[in-house]
Amino acid sequence: MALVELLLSPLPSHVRTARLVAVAAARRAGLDDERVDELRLAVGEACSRAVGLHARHAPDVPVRLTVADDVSGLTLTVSDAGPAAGPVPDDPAEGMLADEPHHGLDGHGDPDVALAVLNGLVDDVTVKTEPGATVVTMRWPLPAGAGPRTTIVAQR
Amino acid sequence: MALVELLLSPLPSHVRTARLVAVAAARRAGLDDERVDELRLAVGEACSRAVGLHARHAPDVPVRLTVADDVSGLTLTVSDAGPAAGPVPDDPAEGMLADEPHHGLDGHGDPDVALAVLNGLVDDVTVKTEPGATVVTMRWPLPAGAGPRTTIVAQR
Amino acid sequence: MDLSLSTRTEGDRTVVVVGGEIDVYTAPKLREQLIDLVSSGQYHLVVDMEGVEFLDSTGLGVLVGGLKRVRAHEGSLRLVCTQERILKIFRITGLTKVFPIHTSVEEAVAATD
Amino acid sequence: MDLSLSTRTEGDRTVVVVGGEIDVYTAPKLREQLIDLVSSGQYHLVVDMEGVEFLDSTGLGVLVGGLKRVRAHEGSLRLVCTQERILKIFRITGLTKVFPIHTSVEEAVAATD
Ligand SMILES: Nc1ncnc2c1ncn2[C@@H]1O[C@H](COP(=O)(O)OP(=O)(O)O)[C@@H](O)[C@H]1O
Ligand SMILES: Nc1ncnc2c1ncn2[C@@H]1O[C@H](COP(=O)(O)OP(=O)(O)O)[C@@H](O)[C@H]1O
Repeated sequence: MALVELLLSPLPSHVRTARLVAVAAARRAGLDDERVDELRLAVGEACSRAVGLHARHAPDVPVRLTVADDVSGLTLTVSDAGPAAGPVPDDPAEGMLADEPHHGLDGHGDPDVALAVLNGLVDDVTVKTEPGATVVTMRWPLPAGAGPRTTIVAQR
Repeated sequence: MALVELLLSPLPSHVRTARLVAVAAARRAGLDDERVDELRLAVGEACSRAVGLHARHAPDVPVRLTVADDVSGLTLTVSDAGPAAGPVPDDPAEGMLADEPHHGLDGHGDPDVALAVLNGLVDDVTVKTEPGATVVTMRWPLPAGAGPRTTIVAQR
Repeated sequence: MDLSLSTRTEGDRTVVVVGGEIDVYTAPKLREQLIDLVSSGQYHLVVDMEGVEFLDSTGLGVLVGGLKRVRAHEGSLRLVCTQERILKIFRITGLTKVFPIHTSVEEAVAATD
Repeated sequence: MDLSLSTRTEGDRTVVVVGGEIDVYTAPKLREQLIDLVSSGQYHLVVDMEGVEFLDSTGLGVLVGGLKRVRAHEGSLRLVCTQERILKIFRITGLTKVFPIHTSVEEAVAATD
């Protein structure tokens, strides 16, 4: 099983690095372009959420992303050490409108809205919470025969 | 200090992921394009070398890349758990020509040639070897005032 | 891809053209821009998102923040967006009910509802 | 960027046009290609590297392997490369002394030294 593990100090720019890594691994594994777009956003949400929580609550602890692929599919996990995730809001819009105007002024978004986007976006996502820790696991099936692309054109 | 740590199971495709991560971090840190090209190749050499050694000697142990930047510059390390690096060959070409024809047939290159390229390419590179482990450390100074690029054009 | 921002005035509306990626890394710049506009008395904003390549929930939060600010001055914040990928995120979060979303800047500038 | 390979015959030479990235991930494909050519009796090879965007030491190793194979049959392996970035890697490793490096396919095909 091919495994990539990325540990990131909680900085916004590192969310981009996480997206890059996940997208590269997904392309390599043969995920189709539409799913890759979905994955890019989903990984971004999971990592922005985790980075925001660490920046506020555990600035010295890295956020952890793993990407693993086997024949059955691609599995990504994002683990944080922030306060456990609350329930996914039913109506994120309402919550966002009700927030204090200074909300999110530290540059980080609302972790619950990120979870709501994740849930709405990804078919196979689980959020496992323990006190002071959350692991988001996302899975995408791979098309049969998917694999690295190499173009070989031989004209003898 | 911004830190990214990447743990990779020893697969050739992961060398690409490592290059992607290092290049993204270097661009973000403001390294100029010519140096970014140098860094892309250098990180590739260090990681190909480490991945090849792990694939042969420690397939279950991940290769470790770290990228850190502070005001003074960008520091990358690649750590492997293979046999300690030998001295950098004086004339890599000679060694390559002398190799058995089946050499490198496992798809991995010659770790010593990778080191020779690294040494010829990067001004500030150190290779620290212990029995069964090697850490390659590369540093690039950052241009004064370097930083993330964001374009703001306001025409009121 | 970084964020690009430019603003222009059309009648009583201020059009903010956004391009590139609005994510946790670039959203603060967009927030600043919206705050600056409101501070300088521009309360009727049209945000043209046609050049946006990526938008995450942090970006949504900044847009909602802008909406709350202009509303405090009886203003408006209209979006221009026809990209399905981006619209999907507004739908998932229920924000299609909150923002007027138009298919062109002309339409948004002309709108009065 | 992936590797692209195409081959054509020019007189007694076989021209291999390589594009994209030759690294530890794609080098095996190039090795296969070179082995196939030699197995099928083509011993005078011209490798056109003008479309190569990235080359690492694994790629160098594959080219040297190809050279050794054609030499075993009194053949030749010539490179076409004018890109400074790529030439630098040949210089660092001393391989400029080992490979004839030409500035165009025509020159390489015509060369007999
Ligand atoms: N991890 C990152 N952190 C911050 N900025 C990044 C990151 N990755 C990319 N960027 C920024 O986004 C820009 C575009 O990135 P990318 O599409 O990877 O490269 P390019 O289009 O220059 O080949 C880069 O120039 C860089 O400034
Ligand atoms: N980590 C990786 N492992 C394997 N292949 C990769 C990796 N990263 C990129 N690639 C391959 O290289 C191609 C080009 O990559 P890249 O330049 O990042 O993307 P694009 O040009 O499609 O925006 C991808 O389509 C993918 O097949």
